This record gives sequence, structure tokens and C-alpha cells, in this order.
Amino acid sequence: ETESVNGLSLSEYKRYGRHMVLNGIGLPGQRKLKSASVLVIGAGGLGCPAVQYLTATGVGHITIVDGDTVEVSNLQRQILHSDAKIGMHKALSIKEASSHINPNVTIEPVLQAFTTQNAQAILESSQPDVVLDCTDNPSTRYLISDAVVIHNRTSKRATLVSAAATGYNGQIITLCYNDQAPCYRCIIPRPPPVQSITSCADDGILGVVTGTLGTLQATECIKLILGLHNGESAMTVYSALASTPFRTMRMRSRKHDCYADGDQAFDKKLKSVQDIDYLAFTGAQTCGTDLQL
Amino acid sequence: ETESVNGLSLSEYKRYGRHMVLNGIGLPGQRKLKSASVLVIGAGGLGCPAVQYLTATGVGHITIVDGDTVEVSNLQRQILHSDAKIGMHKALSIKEASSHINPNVTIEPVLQAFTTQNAQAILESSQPDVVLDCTDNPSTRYLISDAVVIHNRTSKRATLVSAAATGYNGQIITLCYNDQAPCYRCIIPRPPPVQSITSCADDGILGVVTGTLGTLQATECIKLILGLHNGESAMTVYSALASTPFRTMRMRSRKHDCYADGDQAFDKKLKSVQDIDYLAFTGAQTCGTDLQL
Amino acid sequence: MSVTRNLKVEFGGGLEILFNDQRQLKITLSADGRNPNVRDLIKKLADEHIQERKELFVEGETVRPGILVLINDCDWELRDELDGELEDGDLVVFISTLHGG
Amino acid sequence: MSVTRNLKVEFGGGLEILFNDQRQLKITLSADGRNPNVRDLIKKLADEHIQERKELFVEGETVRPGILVLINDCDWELRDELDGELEDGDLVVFISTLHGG
Ligand SMILES: [Zn+2]
Ligand SMILES: [Zn+2]
Repeated sequence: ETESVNGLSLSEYKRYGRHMVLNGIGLPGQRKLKSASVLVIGAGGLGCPAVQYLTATGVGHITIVDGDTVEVSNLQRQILHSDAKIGMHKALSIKEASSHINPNVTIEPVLQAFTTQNAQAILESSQPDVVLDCTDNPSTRYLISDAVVIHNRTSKRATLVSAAATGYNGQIITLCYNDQAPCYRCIIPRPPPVQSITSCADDGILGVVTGTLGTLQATECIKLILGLHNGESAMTVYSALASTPFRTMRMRSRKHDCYADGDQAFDKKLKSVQDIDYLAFTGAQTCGTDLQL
Repeated sequence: ETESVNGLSLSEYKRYGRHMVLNGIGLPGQRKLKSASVLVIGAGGLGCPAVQYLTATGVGHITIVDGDTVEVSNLQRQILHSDAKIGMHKALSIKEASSHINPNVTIEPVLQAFTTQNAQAILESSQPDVVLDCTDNPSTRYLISDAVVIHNRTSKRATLVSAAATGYNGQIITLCYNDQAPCYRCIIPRPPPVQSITSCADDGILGVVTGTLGTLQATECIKLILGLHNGESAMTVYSALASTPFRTMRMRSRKHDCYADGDQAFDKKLKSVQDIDYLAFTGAQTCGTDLQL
Repeated sequence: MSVTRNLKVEFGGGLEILFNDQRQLKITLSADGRNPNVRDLIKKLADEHIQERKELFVEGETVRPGILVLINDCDWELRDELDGELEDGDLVVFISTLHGG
Repeated sequence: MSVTRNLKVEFGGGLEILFNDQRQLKITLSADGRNPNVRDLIKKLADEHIQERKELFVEGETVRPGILVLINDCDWELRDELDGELEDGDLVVFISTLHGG
């Protein structure tokens, strides 16, 4: 299995054949996937299915950032973890599970929360083509978007795919696709009032809803890497119980007065996420801990 | 952990807490899930994600029917299998993987294809609340629908959730929900002409598309068990590359002249799937083997 | 002279809880001597269709932060936001943005 | 007198391949002295928009088995199938049913 033809081993041709035959993929597409780098922030309900399908499809380099460890209450949705891994770092657990799905993929676990302190360094070292926001709280969502905006001013552009799920509902939006595309702040300039956010541990979530959203994040990511994305700033909203469960909406472009990526003069631009207190901005505690019964 | 309160152990309360807090679930819902039986036909690209989330959510009894063994070309989408399991029966591989996701679930593997010979017996012994059609060819789709229609005349009703995926596209429809709901033949009375069906091994498939459809099958199944399904005969179609990726369509009711569940007098009704040559009816070979490169 | 519009209104992302768990409403909206707009619709919903916790839907004359307004599957920012005039048959969707995962 | 309808047509399930990989078409459909119907639309699509392998779309005056026709997100069986009259702005979707997995 050491023999390689045009950058893929014979076993990779066998493994990926069922999608390499598709229009829009082929050998060039598989090579794009293999050389791509994806940064997944959050190794929970969204991160598990997202990484699962990125790995199976042969995305070459995946960095997973999460400081949490596995708890039993995660297991109704975080399908790459298991009882035997309770107490293990989630990012390590995903690395272990992914190695069974596809040993050709390199997984880089980062065993820390994504914070104002490490945000720029993680983006700098992973140089992602796509960032998946798989986190579970508003503070980190603004932080990730701001960090990507700052990163994209000087580095290879990373597109941001942000998803969320609560109860029977989910949402996904692709951001920062190009200079005219919105960031997270363009779409939600002001955070919701604190009383409208139930604390993370109180939020119920039907596990399979995170499964759908995380799988759709992987799909967006694969389309972006393959150049099959139409570049539209669309948001898809999902309600598992509605008679029209999915709606896809065309969203605004970048806002010229956006705090992060607006048209301000250079010296007025947001320069560092360390200048912002994200918890104070959203008024919400970070979370990530789960319901303790 | 042997202590049990109202039918659930303390560890089950911890495990399922994040969805038991939801309106529409609670303890009664979890007990419905625990006592439910689901028959999954096909342990491939759709069956893997479907079983994964049914297991995580605590569906008590899952029967998986598949005669195939794991091949390397399956691994780009059949995310519960792995290189170490090549040659193993897929249904056994899923049983093994599921035991890590949730040891509280009983998985019954059937290591045979679903055929006219064993169809009624498998339905009879599993007494499913829901049947998931996760197969990959038109012959078996008609067979499954007919067998469910015959089964439902005399047994506890099974609702059929049929999904399919090819290329960048997928479809899912809920059938046989009640006496006025359509079966598969009501929706597609005549099979497509043979030349419009590429052979299974030639069909390309983007793995993550089967992930989305299989996850949506699990969602439909969970809604059905919980009594949260609206009972509409809707079909959701998915095109990963379209700017409106999902459309949900309201479908016809049962057709009064349907070959399987029409209004015929008793002696004209379809009585046994063994009376039909499904391969001749669809003109298509069964498949399930994968692209050999 | 009063101008009247028949609209379909939908709620998502959990916002339906504020509206008695109704996901869909049919709303007849009128304005005097001009075409009814989104500002009128928000006022009517807040005044006539929410019993409690109005502050989880409105802030002043607009929706609270974190609620997206979509008209015929387009962000309302592409259609003049509060001043956007509504046509008969328009579908207006209010979505609460989510943060869990 | 000729009656004209402006329609949106969409293809799914791989059927777009027969239409030059176009997922969406805008079609202007006319009939003499009556309202245009779905039969007219299928004929126009087959006559003017498919170059090859027409038999993968039509069979006689209707679509081949395995193609679903949906008008404004409803199965055409709920709207008189071939005889269903079309209105300005109707969205007609043709979907090829899939079998893989
Ligand atoms: Zn912005
Ligand atoms: Zn039928």
C-alpha cells in the first residue's frame, strides 16, 4: 500500500471511489480534500457528526479545539464518545474515534477552550480553509467570528460555518466567504438579551437535531473545499416538528458599519479579540457543562 | 446502578436528561422510546447514521437486517464500520459499534438480505413500531412496502420511513402511517424504466448526503415513537448543491386503486410477497456490492 | 382610505412559545392611507398576539436583538427593514437565533 | 385568444442533467382559448428544452414512471395531474425518485 499514483495510494482510490466518480470531484477534488485544513471548535453534539463525515470523506487535516471532558449526559448526542471514555478529553476521544473511520486523516486535538488568549494562535498554526463553529454559547460565537475576521486580513482566507441547535430547532449559516460576505456580527449585531437565553445546562436538546446540523456543517465544508459552494450568504433554519422543517433564507451582505469587518478607517478597526470582554458583551456565562441530575 | 425509578435506572436519567427536559418527551416519552421496536433494513450509508442516533436516544430494541459484509469502498460513508472490520457482516459491525454508544439498547442483527422468503417472518418476530428502509435498490423498496402493508393488516401497525440518496441528492418520505396514508406503490405505482437507473455500483454518492438522510430517518422515527409526528404524508427532497437545498412537499393519500393497499375485494388483494418477482417487476438487479476499482 | 394586506406569519427557533405555541398565523393588517409595513406588523403582533413576556419579542418599535426577520425567504435588511411595505400573500418569518450545540 | 402563464420550473434528483444541468428555468407557456395546463408544460419542456434522451423525461404525453410532479410544493395528484391548470407564478418541480443508499 505504499505505491502512490497522482498523490493517492491505491487503497485511497478504493476508499474514495464512490464519491470520486461524481461530477465536481474526481482526482482533483480528492486531492483538494486531502490537502485541506479544517478547524473544528467544539467536540460536542455538532462537532462529533461533523468530524465523522469530514474524516470519512478524506479531509486531510482536522484541528479540534475543546477543553471539556466526556460526561454521561453528553452521550445522548455526542456519538463519538462512549461510557468507557467518561473523563477523557473530548478532543482526544474524537481523535481516537476518527482513527477507526479513516486512518489517512491527521487529527490535531487542542485540549483547551477557544479563548481570547489562544484564538489567533490556533488560527495561525492551523491555517484552516474552513472553520466550523460547533460551540454552544453566544460569547464564543462572537469571539470565533471576530478572530476569523482578524485572521483573514493577513492570512489565507478561512470561511466560517456556524451552526447551533436547541430543543427541536437548529440553524446553520456560512460566513466570511469573501470580502462582501457577512460575519456573525453583520447578521446579529447585538447579542440577545440575557433573559432570552436559558442557561446552557437548562437547555434541552434532542440529540438527533445536533446530528442533522453537524452533518450539514460537514456538507458545507466539503462543498467549500471542492469549490462547489455557490458563495451565497444563506441561512438554513430547521424545526424538526414543523410541517416545513427546513427553510433557506438569503441573508444580507457585509454591513458597512459592522463593528468587526465594517468600512472603518484602519485605526478604528477591531484589532485584537483581547480588547473585548465577550462575557460582558453578551451578558451570558460561557457554558459547556451539562445537566447534572 | 441496579436501582430503578419509574422504569429507568439512575444512569439512564443522567444519560437522557438533556432530551427528557423537553416538552413532548419527559419520563413518559423516554419510556416509549425504551419499549419501542425499530426494524432497520440496510446497514449501509443510511442505516449507520440512523442506528447511531436511535441508539444514542435510547430506542430500546433495534433489529438490523443486512446480508452484506464490510468492504473498503463502504467506508467513505458507512461511518460505523472500519478497516478492522472488513469482511465482517455489516449488521454485526453495527451491533458492536452501537454497544459503545449506548449499552442500554438491544440490537438484533439479521445476517441475511431482506427477501420475499424472510420478509414476513422478520416483521412478525420484530413487531416494529417503525420500519426504516435504508436499502439501495428499487426492487427491495417495493418488497419492503408490500411486506409492511400485508403485515399491518393483522399486526400492530408499523410506519415505514423510506429514504434514498444518490450523488448529491436525497429523499425521505413517511408511509403507511395510518389507513389513509400512502404506501410506496401509491407514490410510485410503476417503477422507473431500467435505463434511468444507473447500476448501483456505478452510482456515485457523496457520503455526507447519506449521513443527512439517515439522520433525518432517525428523527422521523423518534417523532413517530414519541407521538410528535403530524401524520402528514410529506416528502422532503434534498439537493446538497442547490440554493434551496431542502423542499418538503405534501403528497397524495392512499390510492384507491393501489396494487398493494387499494380498495380491492379481499380475494383480489395482494396476499403474499412470494407471489411477486420483484426483480422482474423493476427490471433491475438488486445490488449492494460496491464499486470495485 | 384604509389599505389591507393578508399575510402569513411564521415563528421559529422557539419563538412560537411566546405565541401560544402557534407556529403559523394568518394576519390581516391595515393602515390608513398608505401601505402597511413591517413596523405595523410587529406592533400588531406585540399588541394583539402576545400575552406575556413581550420584551422577549419587541424592543421599542422593532424586534429585540437576536431575532431575524425574513420576508419571502429573504433577510428583511434586503427589503427596507421596518419600512418595508408588505404585499398580499407575503410570508414573514420571525426566527430566534440559537446558541446551543 | 391566447392565454399566457409565466412559470418557474425546477428539476431535482438528478433530472437537471437532461436539461443542460440547469436546475431552474423560467417558462412562458401559452394555450389557445383556454388556461395552459401541466400537459402543455411537459410537452413544451420535452419539445424545446431537452436535446437528447427525451425518454428519460416523457412517456407519451406524461412524465415517465419514477418522476414526481409537484406544484407549489404539492403532489400534482392533489391538483388534477395533467389537466391541472397553471397560474402565473406557479412553481412546478420535477423530481426523479432515487433508490441508492
Ligand atoms: Zn460583520
Ligand atoms: Zn399503496
